[in-house]
Amino acid sequence: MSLLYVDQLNIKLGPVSVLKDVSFSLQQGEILALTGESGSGKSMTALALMQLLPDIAKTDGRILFQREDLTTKTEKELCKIRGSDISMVFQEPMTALNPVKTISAQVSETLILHKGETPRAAREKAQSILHKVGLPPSVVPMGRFPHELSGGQRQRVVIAIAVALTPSLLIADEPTTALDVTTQAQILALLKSLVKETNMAMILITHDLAVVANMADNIAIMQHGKIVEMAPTQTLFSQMHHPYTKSLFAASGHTVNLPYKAVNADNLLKVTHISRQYRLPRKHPFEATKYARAVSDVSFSIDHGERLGLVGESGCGKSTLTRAILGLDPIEKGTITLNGRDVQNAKADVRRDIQVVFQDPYGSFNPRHKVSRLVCEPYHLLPNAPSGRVADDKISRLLEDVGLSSTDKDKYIHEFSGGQRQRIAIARALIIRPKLVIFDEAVSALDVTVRAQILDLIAKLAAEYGLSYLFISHDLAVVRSVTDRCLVMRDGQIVETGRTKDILDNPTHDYTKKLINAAPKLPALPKGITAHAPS
Amino acid sequence: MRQYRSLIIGTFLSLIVLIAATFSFVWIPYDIMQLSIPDKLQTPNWDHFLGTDHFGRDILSMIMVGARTSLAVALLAVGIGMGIGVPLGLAAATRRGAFLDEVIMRTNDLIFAFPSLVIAILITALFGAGAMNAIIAIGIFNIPVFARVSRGAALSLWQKEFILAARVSGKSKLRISVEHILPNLTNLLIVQGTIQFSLGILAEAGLSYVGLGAQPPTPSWGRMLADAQTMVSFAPHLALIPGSAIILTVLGLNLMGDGLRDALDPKLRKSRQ
Amino acid sequence: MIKSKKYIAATAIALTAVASTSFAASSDITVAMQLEPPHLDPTSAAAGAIDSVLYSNVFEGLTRFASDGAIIAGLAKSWDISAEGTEYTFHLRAGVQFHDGTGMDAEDVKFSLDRARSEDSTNAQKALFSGITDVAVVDSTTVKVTLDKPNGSFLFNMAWGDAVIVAPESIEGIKNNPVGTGAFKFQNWVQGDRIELARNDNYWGSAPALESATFKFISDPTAAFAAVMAQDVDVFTGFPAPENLPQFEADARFQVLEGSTEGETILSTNNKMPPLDNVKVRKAIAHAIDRQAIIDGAMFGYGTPIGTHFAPHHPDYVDLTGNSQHDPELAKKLLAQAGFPNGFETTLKLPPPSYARRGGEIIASQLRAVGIRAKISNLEWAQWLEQVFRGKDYGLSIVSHTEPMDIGIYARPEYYFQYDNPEFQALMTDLSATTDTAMRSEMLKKAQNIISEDYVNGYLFELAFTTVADAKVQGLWKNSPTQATDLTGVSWLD
Amino acid sequence: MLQYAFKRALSLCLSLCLASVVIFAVVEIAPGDPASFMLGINAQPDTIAALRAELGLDQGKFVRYLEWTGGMLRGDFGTSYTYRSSITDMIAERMWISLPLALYALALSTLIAFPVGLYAASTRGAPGDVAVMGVTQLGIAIPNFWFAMLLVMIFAIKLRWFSAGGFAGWDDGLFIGVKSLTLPAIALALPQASILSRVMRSALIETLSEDYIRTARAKGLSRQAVLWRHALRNAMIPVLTIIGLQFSFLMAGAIIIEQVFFLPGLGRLVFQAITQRDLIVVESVVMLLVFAVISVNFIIDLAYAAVDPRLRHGP
Repeated sequence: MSLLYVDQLNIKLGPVSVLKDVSFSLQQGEILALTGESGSGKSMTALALMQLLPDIAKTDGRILFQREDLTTKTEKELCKIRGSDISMVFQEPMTALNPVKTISAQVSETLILHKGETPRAAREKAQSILHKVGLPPSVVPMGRFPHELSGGQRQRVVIAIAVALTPSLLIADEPTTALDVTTQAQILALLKSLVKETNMAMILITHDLAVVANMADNIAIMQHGKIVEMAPTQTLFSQMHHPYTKSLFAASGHTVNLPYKAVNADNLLKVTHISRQYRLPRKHPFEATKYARAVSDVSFSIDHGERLGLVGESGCGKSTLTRAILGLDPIEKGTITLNGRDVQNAKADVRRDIQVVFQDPYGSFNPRHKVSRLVCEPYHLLPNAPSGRVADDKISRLLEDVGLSSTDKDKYIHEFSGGQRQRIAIARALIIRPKLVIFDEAVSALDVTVRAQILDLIAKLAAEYGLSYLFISHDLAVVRSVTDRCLVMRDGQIVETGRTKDILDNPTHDYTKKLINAAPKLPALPKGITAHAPS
Repeated sequence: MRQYRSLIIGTFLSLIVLIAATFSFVWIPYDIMQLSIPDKLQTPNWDHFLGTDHFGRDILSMIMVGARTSLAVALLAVGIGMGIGVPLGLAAATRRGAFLDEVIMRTNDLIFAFPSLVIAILITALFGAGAMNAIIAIGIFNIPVFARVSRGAALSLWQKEFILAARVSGKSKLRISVEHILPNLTNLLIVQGTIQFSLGILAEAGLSYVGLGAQPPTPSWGRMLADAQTMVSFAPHLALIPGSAIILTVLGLNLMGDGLRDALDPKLRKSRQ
Repeated sequence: MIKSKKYIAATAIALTAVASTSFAASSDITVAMQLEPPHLDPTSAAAGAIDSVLYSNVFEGLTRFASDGAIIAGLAKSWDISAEGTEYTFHLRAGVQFHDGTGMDAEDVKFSLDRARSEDSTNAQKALFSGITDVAVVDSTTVKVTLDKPNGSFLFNMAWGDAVIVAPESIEGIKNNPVGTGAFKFQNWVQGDRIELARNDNYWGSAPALESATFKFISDPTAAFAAVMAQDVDVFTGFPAPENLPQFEADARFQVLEGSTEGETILSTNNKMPPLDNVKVRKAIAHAIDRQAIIDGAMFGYGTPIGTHFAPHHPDYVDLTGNSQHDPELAKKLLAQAGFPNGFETTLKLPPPSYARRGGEIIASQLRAVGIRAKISNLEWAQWLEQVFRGKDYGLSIVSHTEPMDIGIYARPEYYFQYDNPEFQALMTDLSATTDTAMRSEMLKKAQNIISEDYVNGYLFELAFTTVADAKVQGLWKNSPTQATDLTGVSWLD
Repeated sequence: MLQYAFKRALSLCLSLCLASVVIFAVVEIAPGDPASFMLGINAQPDTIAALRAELGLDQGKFVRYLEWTGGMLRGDFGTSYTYRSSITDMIAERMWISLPLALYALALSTLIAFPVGLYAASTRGAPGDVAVMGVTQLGIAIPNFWFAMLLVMIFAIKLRWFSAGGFAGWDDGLFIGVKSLTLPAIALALPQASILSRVMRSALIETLSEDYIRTARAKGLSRQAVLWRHALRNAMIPVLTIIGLQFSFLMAGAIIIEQVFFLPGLGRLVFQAITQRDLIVVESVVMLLVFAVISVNFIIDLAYAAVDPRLRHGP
């Protein structure tokens, strides 16, 4: 008999059906991956297993855990199971810990709660558990508060809480999504070793197929609240059946059709020895002010028609650099010129040559304006901006160029999906035909299939418009596919630069190597899965 | 429907008051300028639905005209608060951490540090009791409220990418404030405005109660309460009626404010689904 | 269990409330009044509240007011007046002691009078002493006061609270620790709440029945009502809310004393401000006013209508209310004759007392009926003094003139109603030089007629002085010839 | 932590300096002369001048400002114009009423609000929650002076459980003193309790939607346990803010309530002083109240840091 058997699980939130006939089972020591795009019902499944669904949820079906149906248990019984037999690790380590309690207290709490340990004994056990998840007291004292820890360390604390009582089942809901690749690799390794060590079962929920490939024994693909396909990992990779599975895999390994373009050394943007630092808060009032360097002596250039990538983990100085190039924030040293003219304190005639596409499709638009007004906002930079019919026509044409309909211009932004919004953002960036576009993590927030479409669009527009752009991303695969040349940035400095292909295939700098090794890889795709985006 | 319960009840109550106030311009049951001592202190009856006061005036008419005073004072006070506070808050938000921001926010803190009621009494007592000074006194304390609220919201908006996009489009901070920030504050300002409005009505009642609000013969609910105070023991309706009018109005506005916040806040709306 | 605990607590509270009130009887008394004295020196402030607590209880003058308003002997047991009427020789009582044990003698009298009339005096009624040219100590119990001219009201002036005898030894601390010669000693002052007095066992006169007295200050009329109803206080002098009096009258636990005061409540008129400088306009106003409605509406029936500036209980009073009968038609006609057929606009500035605030609303309504639009503004006393009294920036006002025998103010053209009538001024000069009672009476009657017929002010009513007391308290002053709460004759009925 | 405290203390001092200037300026430009007020309508001009000199009102404004602030630094507020006694003593005496009253009301308000807020938050959406929140809406809408009038009518005049007002003093024992502050404290506390319960409820509900609450639930904590062990402390920040605001409101805002119950507290003192143009008392009391507000905010800021470790090092 399996450890967990989910039988025909249906869940409705009010009128909305979020899980439909979900069935699967899980053995001791097995890792099951639940994967799918946002809204597919992955997380809802996890919450259903924990019986932590919202109050309005209506459950139908059975969840047999160690032969007992969790859906019929009382709250009191469930409290005994949660944390001791079934545990959960959540996505966002920054918010998953109580900010006002020490990590020791938060780990001990589970022990005190379920085992009735004395606070002192619990504390000692907590210490050994924290040690086990890679937080020895010598590195991270137990009295620390969550805000004093890095993201990876916090996620280790969350894991420590979850495995404190060696549960039979661990549910990890996107445990590494919020983390950098190098940290992600460590956390995944930790989870894997814990499973192995304690022989617990784990459900790993993730949108990232590459992660799944290296971790899971079985994979379940979810779409619209249903499991559309489920199979052992190797089997699934070699012979997938469901069209959605195929399209998902296709999108994940998607590369765009953007032939390398050699350019002559004709600088469009020239960044010379720029530095920018931030003042750190003083520990006591008479201390000398200390500074943190966000960007330190960075130089590079983008030529006309060049597509440059910038890779780096969070906090490496990418955004500071972007803001400096856009002329939004001042720099302390160095110069940034566009076509030989300084962008700092630049007038409209310089600024009109740079536009930007941001990461967050939801925060990039004023919700109170219509698309037509949103798209033509950069017209502000033109001395004789088109208006009336002319402008209307331009907007219509551009919307069609980015794959939307011209009638969309009279809609408000909330009527669009995330992918459509990114298209509108690109339209906005292109409307005044800038010489340089900055894509600031422009596809990071998108689901894989949508991401593939947007990357294709960027490639298409790059060809049609002859764009030069700076493409900033933490995702090496994406950078590989849409850039000619790339920079690797770390701690405010550029550590390696060169042709994208060369760098990614033969990295020279240790950091670049580490980055590439840490990135989870998809296995080779089976035949019949094209490398093109699903339409 | 259930989620809009507050909004519906609140709007209904507020509308009654608003209609009574507006209607009083056209018609009131009795002329309240005409005192009629022999008719004084009648309990509610068919001639006077809510009875008469110590001067023989019709209380229903007084309540209707008094609603006008209460609403006008509170509305203008909110107007002062918004008119001055919002631009200050927006300006402070554009220069986060800079001198201007510091000056504006420290001044705000300073005003907050003053005991509002005492200062309102001081202002009206020193510069003369009357509706205008009451408006100013209440209005002054609305300024930092609106400045703080709009600065806080504006600061988080300034972090939004659409604001960056507007800056990339070369728009000035002033223009962005007007074009992008302000429209996105309207919900918040409507909600805060409603709350301040109801607080304004309470403040006006308090000031009038100590004799520093609207001056006779202009009726005011607070002063009706003050006048009634010594007569509660033998004519309780004199205090109960204006008291109820204040409570229902403030209750209505508060419910409406809460309802509006729930209805306008997309975050709450989502969580309800 | 919880319920029964609550019950016990409630009962305990109720019991103590009853206990604390029933203890109060026999030898001590709690007297409440509306206003608290700003400080305790009757000789350097206008506040009537000081006299209300201290006059005749703690401080005494050479002469004093009796409860009927007559002037009787005080610290001076007798006096001689020279034939020309300019020399007063006071014979002081012997063996009188201040509360600090020092003796009261002629030196103290000289000190008190000289202090009041000196250059840097801060006496609010300095005019009372203006005629004094010299104060001489004849012997330890005899003082001779010389006036520059005969003054018929000198003995009356010396009875005022502002003319009480103080000692140089204790003058320094008088504002917080008053030391006088009266039947009660000052004990304690909890500012904002109460003043406590105790019987002076060395009192020269007959010993009072009370051992101690507490004056409590309750400015809020509601609180006043509640305090009396709850019997937290035994006596409330000058009860501020006449509307509540019928309830006390109907309650056997209480007695209500309605007495007369020296307070002529008038519609003060700025005689220099057009169109109020026109006697026809003033007459029109007088006829527009319905006195009885004001007394009923503002004072709930308490108060005596007056037609001139004179206390009705005074033997020389003339009833001139007929000069200003309520007649709106006549008022309109007069206005038309004066050139204001459509009325005019003026200001009505009101000080805080409820007679003024309520009366003001009623008068404004009555004036509106004949076309006069009076814009009401409610002022604090300080503002009223500034704007109306000193600044003369007003059209109409309502105020009660509580000083006794103050018709003389009409002879002062700079006084705030700015009435300038040489005939009246001459009459007043003659009056002060006249000591013959019959002649004085004639002159006073004439004076009353002049101001009534000139409609200097609107004459409304004589303020009633209402005291609510426990039914068992006796010996309280019914009338109020001056602001005082004389406790020397008060006792509990057993 | 130390730096945080130091920074807050510095801004406290600055605010006090500014406040003193503002207060002095506002009060000094006010029309009305204390000397004329005191001497009444029959006073002669030379008498008034003599009194002005005696009060020191004939000196320049700047000199008087310096004297006033300098005195305050030494703990001496000067001498009242009308009462002619030490303002420090007057304030000290009234403080013994205002402070206990404020604390009493605050304690009542907190004691009512905490359970009510907790109850409402834990039964969110249930009839009990709706009913309790309805009552608090009403509580906020009721003017406290009107509520005070009702309390006097019912408990003092009809039932005669409490005295209608006045303050018996602390000399006769704690019970008597507390008793005479009970009705005013209730009148002050109920509307405040309504506000506080609502804040408490919404802060708790907001906290309950945080990720770490889910973590705690996944640990096996029951809803109640989560509420107590995790939500409560995190919800304290907004609640503390309101408690701080309420304390300052209760110190000064009691002015009308003190009027209704004729309590000789600070509020009554300042009200009386305003009407009597006892400017120096007005200035001093307002200054003291500002000082109280600012200090309470300072304490609240420190309390934040105690509650939330993230603030201990922050800017």
